[in-house]
Amino acid sequence: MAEELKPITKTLGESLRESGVSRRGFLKFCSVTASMMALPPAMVPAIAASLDKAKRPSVIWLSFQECTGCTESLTRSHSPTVENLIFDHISLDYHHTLQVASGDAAEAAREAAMHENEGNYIVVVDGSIPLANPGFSTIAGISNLQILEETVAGAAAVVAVGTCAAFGGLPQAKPNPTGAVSVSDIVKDKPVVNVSGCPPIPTVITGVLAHFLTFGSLPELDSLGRPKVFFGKSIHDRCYRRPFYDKGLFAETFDDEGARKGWCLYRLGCKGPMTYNACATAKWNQGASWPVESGHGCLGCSEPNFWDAGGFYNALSIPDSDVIRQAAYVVGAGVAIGAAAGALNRSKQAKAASEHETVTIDDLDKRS
Amino acid sequence: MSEATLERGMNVFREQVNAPIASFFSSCVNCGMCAEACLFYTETGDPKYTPINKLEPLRRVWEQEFTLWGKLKSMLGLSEPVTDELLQQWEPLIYDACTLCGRCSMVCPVGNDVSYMIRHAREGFVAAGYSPEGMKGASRRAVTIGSPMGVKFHALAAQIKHVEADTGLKIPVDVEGVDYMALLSSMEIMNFPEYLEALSRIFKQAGVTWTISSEAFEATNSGIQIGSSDIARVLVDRVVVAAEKLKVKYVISPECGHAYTAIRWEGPNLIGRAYKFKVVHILELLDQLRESGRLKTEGMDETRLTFHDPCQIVRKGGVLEPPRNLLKMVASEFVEMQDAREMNWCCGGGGGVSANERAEELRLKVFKRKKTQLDELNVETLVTACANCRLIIEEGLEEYRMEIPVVGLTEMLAEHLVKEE
Amino acid sequence: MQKLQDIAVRVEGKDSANPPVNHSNATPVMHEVLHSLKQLKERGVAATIDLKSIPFGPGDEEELLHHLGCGEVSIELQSLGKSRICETLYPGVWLIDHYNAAGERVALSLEINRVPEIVKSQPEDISDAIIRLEQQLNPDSSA
Amino acid sequence: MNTPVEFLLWVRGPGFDIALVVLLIGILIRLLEVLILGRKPDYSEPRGAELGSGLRTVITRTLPEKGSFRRSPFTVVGGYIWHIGFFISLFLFIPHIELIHATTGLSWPGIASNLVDAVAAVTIVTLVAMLFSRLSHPVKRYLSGPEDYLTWLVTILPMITGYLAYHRMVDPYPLVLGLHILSVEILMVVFPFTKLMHAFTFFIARWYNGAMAGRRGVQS
Repeated sequence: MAEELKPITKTLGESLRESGVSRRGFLKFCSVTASMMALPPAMVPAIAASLDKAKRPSVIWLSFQECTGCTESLTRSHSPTVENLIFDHISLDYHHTLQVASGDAAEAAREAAMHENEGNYIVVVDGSIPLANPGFSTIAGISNLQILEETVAGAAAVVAVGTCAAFGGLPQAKPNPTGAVSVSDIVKDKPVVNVSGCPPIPTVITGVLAHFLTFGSLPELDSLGRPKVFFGKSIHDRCYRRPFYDKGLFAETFDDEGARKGWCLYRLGCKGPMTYNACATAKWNQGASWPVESGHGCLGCSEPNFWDAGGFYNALSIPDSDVIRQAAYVVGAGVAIGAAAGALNRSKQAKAASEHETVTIDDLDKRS
Repeated sequence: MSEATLERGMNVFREQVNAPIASFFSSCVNCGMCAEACLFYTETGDPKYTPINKLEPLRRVWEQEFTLWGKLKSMLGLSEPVTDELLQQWEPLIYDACTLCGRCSMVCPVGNDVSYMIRHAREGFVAAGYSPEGMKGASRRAVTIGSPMGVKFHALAAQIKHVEADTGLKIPVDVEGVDYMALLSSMEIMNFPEYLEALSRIFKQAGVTWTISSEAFEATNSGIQIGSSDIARVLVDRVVVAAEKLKVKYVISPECGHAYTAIRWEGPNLIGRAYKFKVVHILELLDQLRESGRLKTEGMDETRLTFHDPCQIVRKGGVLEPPRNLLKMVASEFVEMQDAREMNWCCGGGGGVSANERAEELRLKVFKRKKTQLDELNVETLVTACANCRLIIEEGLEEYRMEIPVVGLTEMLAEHLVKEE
Repeated sequence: MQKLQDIAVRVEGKDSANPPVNHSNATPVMHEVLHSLKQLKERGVAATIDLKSIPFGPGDEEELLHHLGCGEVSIELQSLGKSRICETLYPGVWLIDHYNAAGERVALSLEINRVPEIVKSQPEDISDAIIRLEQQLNPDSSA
Repeated sequence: MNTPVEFLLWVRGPGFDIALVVLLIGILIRLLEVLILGRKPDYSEPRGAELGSGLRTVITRTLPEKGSFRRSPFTVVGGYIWHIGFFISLFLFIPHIELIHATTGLSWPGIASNLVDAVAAVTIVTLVAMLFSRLSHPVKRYLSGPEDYLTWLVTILPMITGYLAYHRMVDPYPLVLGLHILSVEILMVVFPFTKLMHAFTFFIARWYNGAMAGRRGVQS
């Protein structure tokens, strides 16, 4: 039994060669990986050198308050062969949806993986953790919080996949009935990588794993714990519709002339300017398209609180004030107070005039 | 006997705050550009002479009593009140260092009429008992004797006799029903009797019917200078009563700057009604006579000369073209100063400063401005149309050892009158 | 099931009724290609541009590939799926188009080089080839 | 308000409402306080008409009198640059026009964002220079009190935060966008209670100046 669970010690290079992949094929794999990690092509030789020696890491995937959309994103829309290579070379030891084992056996697999790879395994989390009542979400009778704390204790790093795990997501949306929190709200002593998005872009998930596999370390992160290579630029800055924004050409409705001509969707509530993600380059569905290209504004799904950030069809920087509609009242109040203040001034002036004591040449001096 | 008190002054300040003043204080952003328009700043470099700064006491009254926000601030004890000490400290700024020339009002980018506010602020200073001794004395003499310099009618009568003897022309006194009643300034009576002579000769030639009133011959108004409407009203009233008694159509304001402001612009508002006569400045009248061909001159003065615009007549009086039209009749080498007409620099003695002995040193210092203007032109003669300017400039020229004769425009015209056969 | 790439996406401006929509992201890439080509000539420095990292608008990629065209050399690799490599109309500019075993594009890049690196036989593969060839020639010596 | 997005939502929601109400009511109070004071009738015989002269001065005072320009070129030129720059940044930047469009329905063409960016940079530099001038010029230093520095601060803050937001120099973006909106709200709240009101009252001040001079036959 212990023999079977022993981690595979062969490097990625060795195992690829054994399965009959030529060096040329390996190089193709490396350039695809570089592209996936959004690293410049000049990095390919370095990637090749690292991958050659890369060891297979153990991955434990925990699912909490989630919708399985993140797993769907990862598994459904993939370019199988190459990414399978990544998955072939990580040891996905625990994943509710994907693993064959169930019940006690499943939990035993998790515990075994944790034990065998103490200090070296990666924990991937999708879904938020309810704190209001641990009973809101349990696995095998164990609360999400407990599982997370237990599992993370021996991990090398945590990858919070999806906006729920990264920032609390939908469960945390007002009024947050379950008291949902993100992974980084709980895990403070391990590196946490947030791969936000609802769902996250599949190649971004694999890209982060590939980075860990390749370099044995985590990529550089932004202030929200997201890998800079994918989240370093806003949707707006990379949007092909940006020139229309700069020219002030906006679609007003989803079926007007501007919409047909592909003008900027800012007025339709596009959150591109405040959203950081790789959609504009990575795109979705094997590069077929992405929301803005298909004519709908960005929802800002990779940002914290995006559910509560006003309406999806209201631009975020624009005050949703209805004061203008109530301007009559405001102006009325202003005029009323102003008129009162003005009347006070006038009566003060008049009072002063009525109390005026005529100045004569006899009272130019001050008696002192 | 009543006395000046801070309370009386504060009450008067409150009376003065009106929409223009409130809009001016609301608009000031302390850009400091008015300083550069004021000769008291440009010639001393002392920032306390910045025009808008001279209004700090009135500004406080406006802010603390006429704005909601200011009332709140003073309730919370966040603002400094107007005190006797403040007024005492500001008195030299508002009296010694402002000639009410109004140049700053022309440059303020937000449009503040600073000199208008100073004129109003002085009302409060007088009522609170903070005005210069020299101006108090002038006011007392004006009210009790009839002239700030203490000139009584018998002194004028003596001058009239001299002029009549010199010219052989009769100077009409207290004649009813004529067209014009001429006013004189004490300075003209005492220092420049040439003016009276010039008037009689010009009017004779032009066939103007005129008179002098023995009851109200004095044009100057110390009340306007010290800034007391109450005193100014007494003085203006004398002129109005006399003019309406003599049933003249016009009252002629003489070659004196603030006299014109007093009788032309402030007078009707002091007595609270329009006059039954019109007020013309002597230069306006002469220009009308020139236009209608009744003023005939001969010969041209060929010396290089320039014209000093008296602030109250030109910038604040609107008599811009007449002096130029008239000068061109008799002078071939007339040149304008660099800043002329409504942007001219003050002589330094207007707004009562000339009556304020305490201000003499400062006044002579800031005369450098005029000196510079004259140096730039290198003229042989300076013409002006205000007896006060004339005296101040003569003093200034003497101080700076410059030998440029100063001439009154009316006299100059009289000298070129066509000799009658 | 039909593949997503097969769904006909009509790019505005391709028909004569509508003027072409130029999202103008192809032009900067062409400039970069030109710059890299000069570098290759003057200093012998090769370069690669990952076209998947460019925020192309609809039609931009097609426009770029149309401009580059296909030149004298076409190479097809068969390793972990097919790869099409061709020299564009501009010698020294190679289009490298990687597919996976399912026939889906997994990478697309331009390499500015005399010969793309991936076309060259790799030392490891050559060593392997020597071993296999020796085995072929001396089947007995293999232990 | 624990997260930047919540902060942003507050400033663009209740915060903006409060600021707008204070601004509108405050301006009306200040204007009425001034206008209702009125002035006494003038019985002197006018030489010129008040209305036209007043209106002319409202416009002509926009250009400096040439002597003043010679004597304080920095104040004049600096004043022009930053006022114009501020107005370009405020009213010709497309997102601002969008904001006005969304709240009032009014709209007008903007100019290229990178041009606004350059203008904003010049404006900020000029405002800093104006502060140095205020601190060093004897007259300005003498006249200036806390209010002058406060108004300078609340004026430059929206420019700086806007610049930072546009260039995404502060992370995360909703925070800097929120700070930008907040700085504008501070400006809106401070506006009616300070000399920033000159933006409205200067029309009145110039009119009275021009009218009173015009009555005497002088174009001021």
